[in-house]
Amino acid sequence: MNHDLTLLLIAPALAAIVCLLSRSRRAMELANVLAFALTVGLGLELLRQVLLHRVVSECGDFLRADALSAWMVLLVSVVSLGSSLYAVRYFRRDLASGAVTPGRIKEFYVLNPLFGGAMFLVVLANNLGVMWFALEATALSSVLLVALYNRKTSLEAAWKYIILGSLGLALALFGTVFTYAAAIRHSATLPNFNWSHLMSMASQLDPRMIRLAFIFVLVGYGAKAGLAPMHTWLPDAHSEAPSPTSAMLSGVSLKVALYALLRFHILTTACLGSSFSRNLLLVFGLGSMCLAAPFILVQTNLKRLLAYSSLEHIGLICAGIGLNSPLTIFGALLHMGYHALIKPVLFFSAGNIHQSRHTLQMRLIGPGLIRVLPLTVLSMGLAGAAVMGLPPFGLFFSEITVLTGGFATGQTLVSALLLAAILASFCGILCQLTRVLLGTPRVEHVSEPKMRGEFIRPVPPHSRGKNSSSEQAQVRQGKTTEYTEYTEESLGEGIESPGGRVHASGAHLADPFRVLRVFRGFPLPFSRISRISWSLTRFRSLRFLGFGFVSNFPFRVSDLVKRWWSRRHAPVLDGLPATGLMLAIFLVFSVWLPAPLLELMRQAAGIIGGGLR
Amino acid sequence: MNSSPSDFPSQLITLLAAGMLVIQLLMAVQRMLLTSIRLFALQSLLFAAIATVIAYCHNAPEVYWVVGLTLAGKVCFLPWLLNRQVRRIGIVQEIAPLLNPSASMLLCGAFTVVGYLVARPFTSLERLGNNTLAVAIALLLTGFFLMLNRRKAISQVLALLTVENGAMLAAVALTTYGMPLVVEVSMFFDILVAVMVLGILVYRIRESFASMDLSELKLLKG
Amino acid sequence: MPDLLLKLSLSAYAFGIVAGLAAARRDELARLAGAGAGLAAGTCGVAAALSELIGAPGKRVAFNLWPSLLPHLRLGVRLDPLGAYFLLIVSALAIALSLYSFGYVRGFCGRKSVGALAAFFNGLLLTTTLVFLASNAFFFLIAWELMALTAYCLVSFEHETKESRNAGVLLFIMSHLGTGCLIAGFLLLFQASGSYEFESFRRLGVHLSAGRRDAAFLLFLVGFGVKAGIIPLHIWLPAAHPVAPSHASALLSGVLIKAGIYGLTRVLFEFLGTPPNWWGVTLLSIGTVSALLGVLYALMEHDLKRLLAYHSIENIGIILMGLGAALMFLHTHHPILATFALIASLYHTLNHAIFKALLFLGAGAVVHATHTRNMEEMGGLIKRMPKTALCFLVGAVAIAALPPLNGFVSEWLTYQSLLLGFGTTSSLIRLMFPLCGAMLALTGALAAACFVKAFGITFLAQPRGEPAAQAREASPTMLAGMGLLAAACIFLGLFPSALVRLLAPLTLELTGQRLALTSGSILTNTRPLGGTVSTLGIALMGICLLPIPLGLWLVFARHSRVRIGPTWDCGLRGLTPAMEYTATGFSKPIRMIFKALFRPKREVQREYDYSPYFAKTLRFDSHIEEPFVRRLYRPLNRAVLRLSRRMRTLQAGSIHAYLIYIFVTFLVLLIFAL
Amino acid sequence: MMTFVATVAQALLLLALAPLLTGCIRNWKAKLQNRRGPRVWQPYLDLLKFLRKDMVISEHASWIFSAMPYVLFTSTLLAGLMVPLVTVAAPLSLFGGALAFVGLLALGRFFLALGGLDTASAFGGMGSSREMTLAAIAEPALMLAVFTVAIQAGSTNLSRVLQAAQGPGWTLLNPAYALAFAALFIVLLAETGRIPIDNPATHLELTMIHEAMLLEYSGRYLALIEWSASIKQLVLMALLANIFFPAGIATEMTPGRVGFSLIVFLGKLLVLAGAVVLVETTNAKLRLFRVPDLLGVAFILAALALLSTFLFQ
Repeated sequence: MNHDLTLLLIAPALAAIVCLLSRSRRAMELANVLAFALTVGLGLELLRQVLLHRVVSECGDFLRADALSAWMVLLVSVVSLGSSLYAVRYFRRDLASGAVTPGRIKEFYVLNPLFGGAMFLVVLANNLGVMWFALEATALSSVLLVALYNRKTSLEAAWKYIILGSLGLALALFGTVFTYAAAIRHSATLPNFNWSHLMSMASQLDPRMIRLAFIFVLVGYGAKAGLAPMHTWLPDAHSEAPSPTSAMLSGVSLKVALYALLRFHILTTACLGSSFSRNLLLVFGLGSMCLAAPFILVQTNLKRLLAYSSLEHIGLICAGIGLNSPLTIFGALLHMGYHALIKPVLFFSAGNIHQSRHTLQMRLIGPGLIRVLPLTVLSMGLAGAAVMGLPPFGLFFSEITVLTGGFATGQTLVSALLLAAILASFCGILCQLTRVLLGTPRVEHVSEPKMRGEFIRPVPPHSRGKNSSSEQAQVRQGKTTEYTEYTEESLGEGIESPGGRVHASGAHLADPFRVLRVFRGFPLPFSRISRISWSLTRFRSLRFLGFGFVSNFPFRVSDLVKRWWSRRHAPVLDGLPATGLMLAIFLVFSVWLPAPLLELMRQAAGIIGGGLR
Repeated sequence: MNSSPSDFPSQLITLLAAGMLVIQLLMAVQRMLLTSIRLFALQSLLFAAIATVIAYCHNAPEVYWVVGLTLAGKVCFLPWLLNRQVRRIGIVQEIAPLLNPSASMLLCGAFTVVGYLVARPFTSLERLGNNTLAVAIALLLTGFFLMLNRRKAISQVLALLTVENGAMLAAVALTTYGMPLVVEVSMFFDILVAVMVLGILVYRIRESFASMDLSELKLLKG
Repeated sequence: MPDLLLKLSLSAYAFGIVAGLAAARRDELARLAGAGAGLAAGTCGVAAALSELIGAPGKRVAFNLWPSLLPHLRLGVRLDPLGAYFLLIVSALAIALSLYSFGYVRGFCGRKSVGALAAFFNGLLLTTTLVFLASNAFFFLIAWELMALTAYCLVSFEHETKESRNAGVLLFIMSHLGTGCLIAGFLLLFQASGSYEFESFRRLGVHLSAGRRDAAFLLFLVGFGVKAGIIPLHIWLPAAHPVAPSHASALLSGVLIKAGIYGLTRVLFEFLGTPPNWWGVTLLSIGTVSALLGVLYALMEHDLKRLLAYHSIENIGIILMGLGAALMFLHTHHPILATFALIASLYHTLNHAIFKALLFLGAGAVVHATHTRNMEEMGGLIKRMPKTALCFLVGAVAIAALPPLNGFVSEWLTYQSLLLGFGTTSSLIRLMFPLCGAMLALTGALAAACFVKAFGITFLAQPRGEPAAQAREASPTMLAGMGLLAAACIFLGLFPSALVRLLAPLTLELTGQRLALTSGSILTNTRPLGGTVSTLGIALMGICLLPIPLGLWLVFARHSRVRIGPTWDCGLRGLTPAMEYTATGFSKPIRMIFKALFRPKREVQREYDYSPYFAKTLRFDSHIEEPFVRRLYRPLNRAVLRLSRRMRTLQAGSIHAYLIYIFVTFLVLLIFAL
Repeated sequence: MMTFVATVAQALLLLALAPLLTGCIRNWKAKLQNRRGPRVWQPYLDLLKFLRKDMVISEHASWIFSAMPYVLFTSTLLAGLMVPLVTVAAPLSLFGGALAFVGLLALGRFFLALGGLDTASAFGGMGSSREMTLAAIAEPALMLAVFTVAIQAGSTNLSRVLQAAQGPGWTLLNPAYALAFAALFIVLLAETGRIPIDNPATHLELTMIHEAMLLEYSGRYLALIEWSASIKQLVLMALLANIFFPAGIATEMTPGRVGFSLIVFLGKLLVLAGAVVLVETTNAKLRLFRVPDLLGVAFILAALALLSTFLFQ
């Protein structure tokens, strides 16, 4: 007897409980990462089983996984793992800079696995009502994550997210009820509300009721999936959430909602024949794509830009399914996967940028970010190129697959429109990213904040003063309004470059234990190194007092260690490992798709396409 | 076991459903927040009454669960929670809708008509009462409108809850016994958590914005 | 054998990319690796191409680059004559450019990442090669996009300047819009054939309805035309080519835009079948307009590299004239003439690649030495950089289509094909041929004028600025690169038969004809004695005639002396560089004559003390804006932005508005969809 | 062997005849203007004088400056060898027809213009600029006229054109030819730097075109340049004379035919020279920016010629 599916739900739940009970942040981090690592493993196991048995069900058919669910499980687990890995360093830095309180971080670590777990439940639940419940649960668990920073804007975003999302879900509830009603018509007893059961009696469902239900569900789940014009919460929530959550929202949460919609789509198609629901999906998909392009073109906020790009991609996926040929559905699923893998990279990079520049306004970030954060820019650039649909990145393949399918089935005009929309948003993203990433920075800012050197090295007080005064002088000069605005903001937050590094290390000087805490979560050898080097730096502070000879020898060693480390790991920026991991996974899958995955997607496409190949 | 529309339980259900709609319309013109909350509680009570009628007349003991949950949750707990929140935050009671009462009344009437029009093809599918589905859809549309028409965060939450009531009514009307129990329970649970989460948000918004006026939430544009 | 050579070549490029990235921190190593890889790859590529073009028609080289990622995607590489010919072009340039780059990139050492430059450069070479070798449309599109991507990287390489950032974006956007058209075009073909393989597209035109065929033609014309830089889709070209590092500019202008020609040739001659007449007419007209406007705008430039970039537009126009004529001949079922015109345009393709690369390399050496692209600050460089000057002069003579160099040969072929076209039809259309010929003549003469200006202002007379006076000769490897290309210009000019023979398998494949146009060193057109030329003969004869003036010298002027004196300055106190004719001045008559076209904006500011005749300072500012930019692109851009901004107000921030959107959508769906 | 002899003979003819033609034109022009004018053979004496004189070379000049006269001279002479003068078969006709002819003239002009720019003098640059401009706008008319003829003959090979003209199909009154001739005549004026386009006799700096480029040349370089200018003029006139009036040209290489042909050729040249002189004396020099109008007329004429081949075929 297998408990794969149950475990998939239990692992995150357990992690949430652990986080709730635990006081150690490290334990919380570990719980999150482990739980999702476990789910990745379970997802792979599920993949194997689904390929073997086609359908896996547990708990008396309460949980059921076919190829489509398995595909979603894989995506959700990988993205969740990535973002929980990223969250570790992200929140440590946030904590160090004072952007969040430990309580909030705990909130994150409790809610994050719940969010992930709820998504698992969505894709595994067989009962459509439970699926609805799970989707509501994803909304409820993520809304506090969106509001995590407790800024005015994030509260606003959270409010819009929850209100519009709940309203959508209320509509979806109506739709669910109607579907149930359509099923109940022919059975005297309480029918089974499982999707698989409904599918088996699809031809007996009441067609008018199903039609009505699909409209409700389309608007309802469509709102959650971010289809235009129900998408309005999307840019707000995605841009205001902390980056790991943005990644989850954009990477998988949208797709999970779309998954729910797809289940109804499959049902409707089976009941009504193909054209009704697919045409609606096509219209909404195309609408979303067309709407996204102009917003991308004139966007000023980096994360909102990414959010609109998600809108475009979700539109493409939706339209691909709406085109309803085996190839387009396959392409749409592939697109789902690639987009789920690459969007987190973008949001992680945006998070890195946000943390070091303390703004997401692109005119303040750029130009010339490449000089300031070369590695982040690299990941952002690669991911940006991917998300624009350039080869050799996977999204190009999936887009072309969708288009090919569209053309092959003779839906030339619609496919051409699709192509035009893709091109339009390409132009927007390219312009925006070039403007931000390339060029010469207006002011020299902090370099890529490396973990060790920068945080550890204490700075003599007099240089501190000098730096901040020069900073103030710069503010007073304030050549351009933008610049002034930027520095003022940075002063307000008290942790900003150019004096930013100084502020931070100054704080550490006052509270050495805090520094230790920053490093506490590292794998053992490294944390030890950091500890050692901290103790050595204290000697160095003696040197400022005139005791240079005392610390002369040990300092050489520590410098050596540090130099060795920085040569090996200097580019390792906070959050970059997770970013790099996701990027690597994406790149690998871009050039190499293992056969089981292909088979899985083919099966999933078969499920969506109904009788199609 | 279709009940003919003329038998007593059915008529009773129709009456109660109409009552829900009337309460909804009252909420549309109501200016005081606390009264609105009470109206909502009343509406939920009516719904519980419908469920009781069903459970009793159709001999469906599991529907008592629904009754119980509704009574506990929607009639008692949620109004209490919202009430407490209102008092704790000290919100100004005035709701200040965007449209004036007569206009909103008119619109709500229009929405009710739309609801009837939409539900007309499905009247034959209803198992209980006359036009309960139409009432449910009308509840949805007017609830939607209520959300549109309210500036205050809490009143939007209330509107959302009435929409949920509509959904429950639709469930009962179309399926006799409501949804499967697991769904009912999870729905109830969801709503509960939703209101709590919304409460937290309302509290935080109140803290940050120093007001509950949603029209001030316009920082995120473009 | 070509199989192995091809694989070697591709892997050498790949090695160049990897090594460049790996040696990102070590400039010297990266320099060596990048140049070495390019050199090796180019050599192998040339060998592979030649063995395909010369060797006996045996089994085609075809292999998969990478195991298939998707079921319908095959990364197939295939070497057929057309591909081999373009492979020859790119590989030949790769050799020269890599040699050059070894010396050239030293200028970037310490300032920019030489490793990245090497990687991008080899990447561009690799992707361009793959474009020519792709055996199916999917892979072609991948290579095509990658080519645009690497080109973007190279153009934006010096991204510190706004100019180069904007140019990169413009390049990429235009190119991508073109790619969109290509995708649509290929998908139209796919619709008919059900496969992406080029093999399945062969002669597909007959299976397409006329409307689809025309749509496909237009899509391909726009798609490839953007890349080729035809007017009015050219605006990215003069912006992008100059700002790249010079060896990259040479590659962009020499090969990249030829990818458009390659695509057009492939699609029009292989896939779409017998063309309707208007295709040829369109192509011919576009070619003529591009040629003429290209050279006119080039004349107005005083940025050396921009000038060259505009000349690329001109030469693409000339190539397209040949292609257009060939299409018209195909329409009237004159395959031999079509073959002849095709040979003309393909010959010019190679020629342009070579002399344009040479000129860009020369310009690069000059820019490298003087740190400016503005010709008005150059001058007198022939004394400081004599070898560079000589190479540039060879390129200039070649591009001006003067005998006996290669530009002349291909233009001669183009003229001949246009003249031959007159007899192919009796409709009024045939007047197009000589008229286009006349325009080609105008183009050629203007190009000569332009290169008198370019060479004269840059290299002759006194230096106009301090950097020009301090310039130093280019490094030996740079000179070697230029020398190779100059030698190629001369070789291709004097021995056209060599190339015409190479083209035979190609034309056999595309039009089913094989033409022997040469007898000895004499090049003839398709008719016996219809027209002949022998550049070798001209050159030899010229050398034979040279004794006459030399003999005159010996006979009469043995005792005369040569004095070095100042240039006559009207009796003023001495000639300053400021008195020299400037590039702007040089092109002034043409600017005046074509005023209606250029609509120059001029601005004169003068300051004087007491009389306007004694100006203290004079500032003259004249600039020209292309009508396409002014009338088409800028308004379009503005309109799109305005629309986008207006759309943006939809996301007004008010939750009530958002609720209304949902509500309205919902109601509409309820009412209409139910 | 025959070709070799013909080549040498034609080269000698060109070299010898060219200054004479220049002399004639100058002399007749003076006569028409009621001056005595230089002697007809004065150009020979000038050339001899220039050849013997010392040279002054600008200090700014480079090797381009010195190479230019040789390139110009050789290319002009080469072009001349491609044009049939007294026999139908030009010695180098296989090496290139009308297109190579135009190309070689352009090559000479290219270097001439570079030579003008090389000395850092403003006049040289001005001359180069104007020369290249005018040549450019004269080129389409020239080509179109050549095309008209070439299309009629079915070849761009000049000997072949003349051979075709010997056939029965050719008529003097062909409107296409008449128009093409008119066009080419205007082009001739432009190419040889004649009034109303350029004044060969002026040394007023601001009106000079051709002369401006030569301002820094002296001695044997000047001689070579002047000589090649004369040759170019001769060759262009020969082209006009022989293509449009092919009567009397020798089709075989017998001495008698060749001698007769030579006399006819000289006669035709003199008539053309007379026409040039007439135009020169009866017209004033045009402003520089009026010249394009004139050349435009030439282009239109050539286009009409082309159109008439279409209409009257």
